Amino acid sequence: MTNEVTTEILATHVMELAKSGKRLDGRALDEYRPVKITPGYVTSADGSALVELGDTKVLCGVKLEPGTPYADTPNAGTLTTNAEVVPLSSPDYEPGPPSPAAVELSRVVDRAIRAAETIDLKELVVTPGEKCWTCFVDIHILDDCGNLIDAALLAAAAALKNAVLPAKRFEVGEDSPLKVHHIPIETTFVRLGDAIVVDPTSEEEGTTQGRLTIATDETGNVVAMQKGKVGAFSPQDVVSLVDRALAHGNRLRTLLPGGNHP
Amino acid sequence: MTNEVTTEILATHVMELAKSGKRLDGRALDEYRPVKITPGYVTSADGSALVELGDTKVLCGVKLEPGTPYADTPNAGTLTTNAEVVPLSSPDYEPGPPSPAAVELSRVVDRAIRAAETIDLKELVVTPGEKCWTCFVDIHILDDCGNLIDAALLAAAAALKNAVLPAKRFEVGEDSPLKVHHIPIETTFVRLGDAIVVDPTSEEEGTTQGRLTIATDETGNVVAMQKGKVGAFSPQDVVSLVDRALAHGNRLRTLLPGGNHP
Amino acid sequence: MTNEVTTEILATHVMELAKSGKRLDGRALDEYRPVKITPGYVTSADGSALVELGDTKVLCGVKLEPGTPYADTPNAGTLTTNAEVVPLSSPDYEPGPPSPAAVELSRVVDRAIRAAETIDLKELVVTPGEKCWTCFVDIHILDDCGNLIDAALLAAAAALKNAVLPAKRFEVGEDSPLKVHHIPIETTFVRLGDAIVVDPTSEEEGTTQGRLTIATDETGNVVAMQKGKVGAFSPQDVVSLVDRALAHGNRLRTLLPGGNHP
Amino acid sequence: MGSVGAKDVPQLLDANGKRIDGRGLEELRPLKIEAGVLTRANGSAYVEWGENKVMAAVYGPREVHPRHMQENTKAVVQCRYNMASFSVDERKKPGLDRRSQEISKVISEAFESVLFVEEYPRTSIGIYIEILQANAGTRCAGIVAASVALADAGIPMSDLVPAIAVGKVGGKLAVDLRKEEDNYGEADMPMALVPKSGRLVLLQMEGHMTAPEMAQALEMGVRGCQQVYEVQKDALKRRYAIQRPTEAV
Amino acid sequence: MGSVGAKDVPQLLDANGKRIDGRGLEELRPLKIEAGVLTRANGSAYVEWGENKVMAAVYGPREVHPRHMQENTKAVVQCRYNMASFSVDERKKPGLDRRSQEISKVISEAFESVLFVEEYPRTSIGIYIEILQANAGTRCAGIVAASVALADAGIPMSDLVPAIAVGKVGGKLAVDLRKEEDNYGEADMPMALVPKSGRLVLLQMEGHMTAPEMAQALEMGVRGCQQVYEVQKDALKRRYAIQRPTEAV
Amino acid sequence: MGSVGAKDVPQLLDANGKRIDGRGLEELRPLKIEAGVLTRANGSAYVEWGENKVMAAVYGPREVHPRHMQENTKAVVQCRYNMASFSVDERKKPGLDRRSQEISKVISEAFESVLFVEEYPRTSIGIYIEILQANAGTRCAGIVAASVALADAGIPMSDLVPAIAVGKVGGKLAVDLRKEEDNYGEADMPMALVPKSGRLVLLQMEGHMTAPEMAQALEMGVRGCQQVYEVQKDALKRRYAIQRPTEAV
Repeated sequence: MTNEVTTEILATHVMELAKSGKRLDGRALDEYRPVKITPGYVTSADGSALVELGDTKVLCGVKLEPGTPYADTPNAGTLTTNAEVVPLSSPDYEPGPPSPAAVELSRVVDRAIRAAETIDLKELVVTPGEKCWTCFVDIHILDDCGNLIDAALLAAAAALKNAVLPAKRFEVGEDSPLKVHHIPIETTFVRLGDAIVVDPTSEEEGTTQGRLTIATDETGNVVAMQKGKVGAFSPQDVVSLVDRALAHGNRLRTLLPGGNHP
Repeated sequence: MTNEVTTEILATHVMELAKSGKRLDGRALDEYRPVKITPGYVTSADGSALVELGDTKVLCGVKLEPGTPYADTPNAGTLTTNAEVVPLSSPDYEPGPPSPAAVELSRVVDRAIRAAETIDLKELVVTPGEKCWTCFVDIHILDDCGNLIDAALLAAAAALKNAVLPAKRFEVGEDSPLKVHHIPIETTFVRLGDAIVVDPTSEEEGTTQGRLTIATDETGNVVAMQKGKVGAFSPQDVVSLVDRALAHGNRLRTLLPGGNHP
Repeated sequence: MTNEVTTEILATHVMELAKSGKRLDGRALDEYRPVKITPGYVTSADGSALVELGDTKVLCGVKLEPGTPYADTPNAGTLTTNAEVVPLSSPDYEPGPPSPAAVELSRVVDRAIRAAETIDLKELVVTPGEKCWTCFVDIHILDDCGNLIDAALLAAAAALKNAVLPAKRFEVGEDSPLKVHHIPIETTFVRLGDAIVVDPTSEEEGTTQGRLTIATDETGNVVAMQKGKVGAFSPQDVVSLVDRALAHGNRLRTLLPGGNHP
Repeated sequence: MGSVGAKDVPQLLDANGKRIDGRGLEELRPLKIEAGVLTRANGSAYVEWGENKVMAAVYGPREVHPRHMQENTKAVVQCRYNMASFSVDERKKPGLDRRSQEISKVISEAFESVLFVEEYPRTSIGIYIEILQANAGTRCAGIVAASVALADAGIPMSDLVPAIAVGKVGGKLAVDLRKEEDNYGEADMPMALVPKSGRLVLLQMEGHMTAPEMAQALEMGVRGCQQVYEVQKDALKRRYAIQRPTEAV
Repeated sequence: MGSVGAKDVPQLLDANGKRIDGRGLEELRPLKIEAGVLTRANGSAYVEWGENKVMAAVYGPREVHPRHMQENTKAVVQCRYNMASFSVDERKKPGLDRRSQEISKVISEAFESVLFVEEYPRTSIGIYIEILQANAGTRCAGIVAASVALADAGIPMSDLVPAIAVGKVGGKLAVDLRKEEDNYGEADMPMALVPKSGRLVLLQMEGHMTAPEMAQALEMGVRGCQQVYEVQKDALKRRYAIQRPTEAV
Repeated sequence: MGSVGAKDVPQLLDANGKRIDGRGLEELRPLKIEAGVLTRANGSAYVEWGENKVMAAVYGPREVHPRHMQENTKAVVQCRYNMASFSVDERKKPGLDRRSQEISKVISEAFESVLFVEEYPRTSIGIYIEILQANAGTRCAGIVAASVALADAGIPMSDLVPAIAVGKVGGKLAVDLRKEEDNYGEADMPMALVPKSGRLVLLQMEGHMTAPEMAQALEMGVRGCQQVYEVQKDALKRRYAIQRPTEAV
């Protein structure tokens, strides 16, 4: 009961702040928390990056291994994106199979990488129909202080830019950097009453009346979207959020090692 | 508690009706509900049929795909029967792995198809020990108003009769109808006190003191049986139910597209 | 509640007995229960043994089947040890995936077999990198009256000594006995206050303040150890228990068919 | 969008700007809805939309199982979107894969946005969608069916929820994609609308669209949803027309 | 029945009408039963029947786990029939496959038919059957063992439950099939009898039988069950004989 | 110990008795510990030990889920040791394999031996260890991190728990093995010590050691643990030093 009461009080407070253009942590409605990216954090991976988005901490490791192309795409390598939401990351973790939120997180990040054609799967074929590289993008959530989606895709993008094809280890040639073609950035907004804020903290996520994630690439395209949580957005909301997302995307992309260009 | 009381009252009522040769829905003790079979209901399957047995609705789709023979039967294709009891079909569904009743349903239908030699698995071999057709008989329960077993086998038999080997899609020759050799029909009885009624509704199933399913083929053989639920049958009961099952089988078989002959 | 009270009373009693050098079943602190080994108990296995350690009953069956070497050990066959703790064996069984205790049991037995090099996996290769024998050591717990670890490894060792490579069945030559090189024996101790007793019963296991298992081979080496349960041992404890374990190992090894030598 | 490394890519628009099945860019596939098709469910609906065949059932408000998922201040909305193994070309393993789990989640959230969940604390409302035959747009067809099933079950909600996908094929925006257009087109954007409020409760997108294209696609989607909405209302009218005489007996 | 596409089919009846192991058509394999073989279980029994080796244990009536499976008006009977991985020629993956789940279900129902479950509401009676070595007829051997284990546990029931399979080999009906007869015969029909009532609580069948054959097979099965019943009662007598002196001490 | 049938075995000790990375036999790899690195957890610590990178978090004492695991007389200590899929050379499938389950069990028991669990009945203390980068000795690094995280969470315990592995390489005993030494050495013995009592709460071993070697290895391990203990205490001092000024504001 206490829990429900305090949740209610916090929600009301967050909403009233938003009405007057303010947020719990003092940010402007359209302001991200500080971003810190540490590429190459884990040397056991073929590519990796630790991303800190405010207090949110996400680690991504990329592994490249020999595999077999799918029967219906003999000329393409394969890509698997997985987000592990481990009990270390928040008190809300529940044991059992991955929660719907964890599955959504994996899929939303995966969709942005695929839709943006971040890597060209055709370049991962070794022998058509027989041998290819399998690219595993594994995201490990360490500290969930809100907005896992944006942090996870930043980590994935940085880890892919950092990755090396370990051809030597598998005796199929010399090592070479993994080619990264486009960099998708996801920008997540939540509605708090009439206000719509970017990069929500976990407190703001608990209060939200709808979440919208917009993935954009460096050419000015929207490549993926995901509305989540209970709540609704008008088409006009979406149009204006697309503009905000494009601007955030361009700025965040410059923070990646190697800058705005892939 | 209410639930247990109403269940108890309904059970008593069903039993008393049966004692005087009557049933809740006005049928005779040895009468089936109306049967409607719609073959080819789903075009994404290689064979399919929707079966309506009174208000019970069951959809079967057959899929044929290239596979590998089992090591101990190199000269035979493979057959897999699966019944999906989905939560859409009844308020009694429980989440988790398939219930014992769902597993029994799959296996009892599978057993009848195999024992009757409905299809000749040897005809599904392409290259002995190497390549064969895998036949998936998938049964989707849509509305469980009782007697799923009989409805499911009717749907499976009609779907198999409706099936085409998609040789062209897999580039192994021209399409041809799947050969169906024998048609098993399952007839299910439940004991209500001293009476034994055929084709039980879900209310009757909730009251039963034993269930007996008898599968017969068009040559007059019994090919499979399954006693289920708490309760017992005397050998004399079984002998007389075999006769009733043979009669019902012959009639139901005529309702299948293509009639009594396979 | 009653349960907790009686558990408490039994624990106190067991501890007080131990303080004066006594045990519930009259044994000395360093005395094993009677051991009975029946090799070849199950003819469907390629090797088997039933072990009775007091009232504890454990059955092990070894199966040898053709398989493929692991990529990183092309010159070795494979070994899999699994302990099935089935609900028949004790009232404490809980449904679901294997309990942590069951997983530990499998792994502790497996570790002793591997570390002692009981069988030489290189001798199980048929064609390097392509074909090998897979050795399954399956342990079935029938009656858990304490000290499953020691009983399980005794059963595994006896079953391996009893095993025959079924080359004929798989058409790869003539049958021959599986070569057993070293015989590990595990000796398990539990602390009861200041006393440390060997071969605990289930009552003693419920009371324990720490468990230590020491596996030794016939050459006088310690090959594996596992401290388990809540509680602690000093390094001096460990040193003296190693001596006790070596002595028990030498005696128990003589009870195996074929005696002390592999 | 699944075209990477695939063998043959079909032409999606002909010289006259007609689509692969002859439709215009804003033309829907034939849509048929029937309410009240199942006996055991509290509400149900069947939808045929082009070559999609979808069944939806609603159970509740009822007790929550397992109990610890119960919420003290509202009903729990549990949607399960499931594809029959034979609903697609290559047989699908039975059960919910990750795609189905994600769709189940976003549909649950879409409906919780229109249901008066606070009025049914400690209960669950189960929404079950079975895709029997699939040809692109199944999540939209599922929402359309579920929405009618909820109404058929008599569960109060602020509005029916029509849904449609808008996509980009051969460089042009088009509504209600079919399979080839979904596989080889440049973008796919499913959406679900609350007509009375004009707001979207479901919105997903994958592919490539510029900001102006997005604005136009949203408008086309809203118009498409309005058409679907009429068919939904019509199905419910027919359903009530059938029920009334029966009740009069 | 598993003969489709197999390589060699053995001859199941010789010129003198004797079966592959020399038995006559109504002759049982050697059957040995021992009650009270396990310490932890409330009741137990071990059965050797031909080359089958089966252990059964009974726990209960006791608290139900998980709690929500508890029933207010009766005991829950939970049977688990499980095969050891090494009990068959080709190693079986540990755990319950669908066959074992089905057998567990029909055995649970068979025993619930003879147990006075209404006298133990809110409890469970666990019946655990482990097949240690298998050679056709394991479900019958399991029922025979479990039945003695239930008696050994002192759980009241209306009667012991003997069981046997009747089959068709080389065109003739025969009881208590062994592996080759089961694999290559024309029919297999396991049944479990309540001798006092003359009724069957388990009955399954697969293969081909005419109606007259079925009638005859049922009669042969009942006679077979009567023989098994005697061995069961004898095992319990020996068990009680052993217990009494011990208790006197 | 995983060397059976492998291709190349490296030389683990050079002519001067130096190890593969130049260390002496009783020399530890560089060890860095930072406490209080996570925001959501009640306590946390990060450990870099040679090429191991390990994060630990502690939650609790808090309510037990699922409820039936609750104990009336003490807190339940639940440790979960998990390896990130990219922490090892060949990608590991996500989730707990049997090795991780076993390690989780023995670490749980080690910590329950020093925690005052009777003071927190009906609660759980969750200890979560994530191996982010692995190079032998991860369970010891995990215990070292978890121990500091428990202190950071303010959960009373009788002592910090340092841990280290002692092994045998090239015929000599050596502490704190790295990957090649673990793979190709003759023995590996991880242990965890309670310095105040001088007792071991975790002890495992695999390989070959004589009784005198074992005695010597235990002594080396105790000395190694003492060194680790100092680094743990130092990390906590730094943590408190950071917290105090903040609190003063």
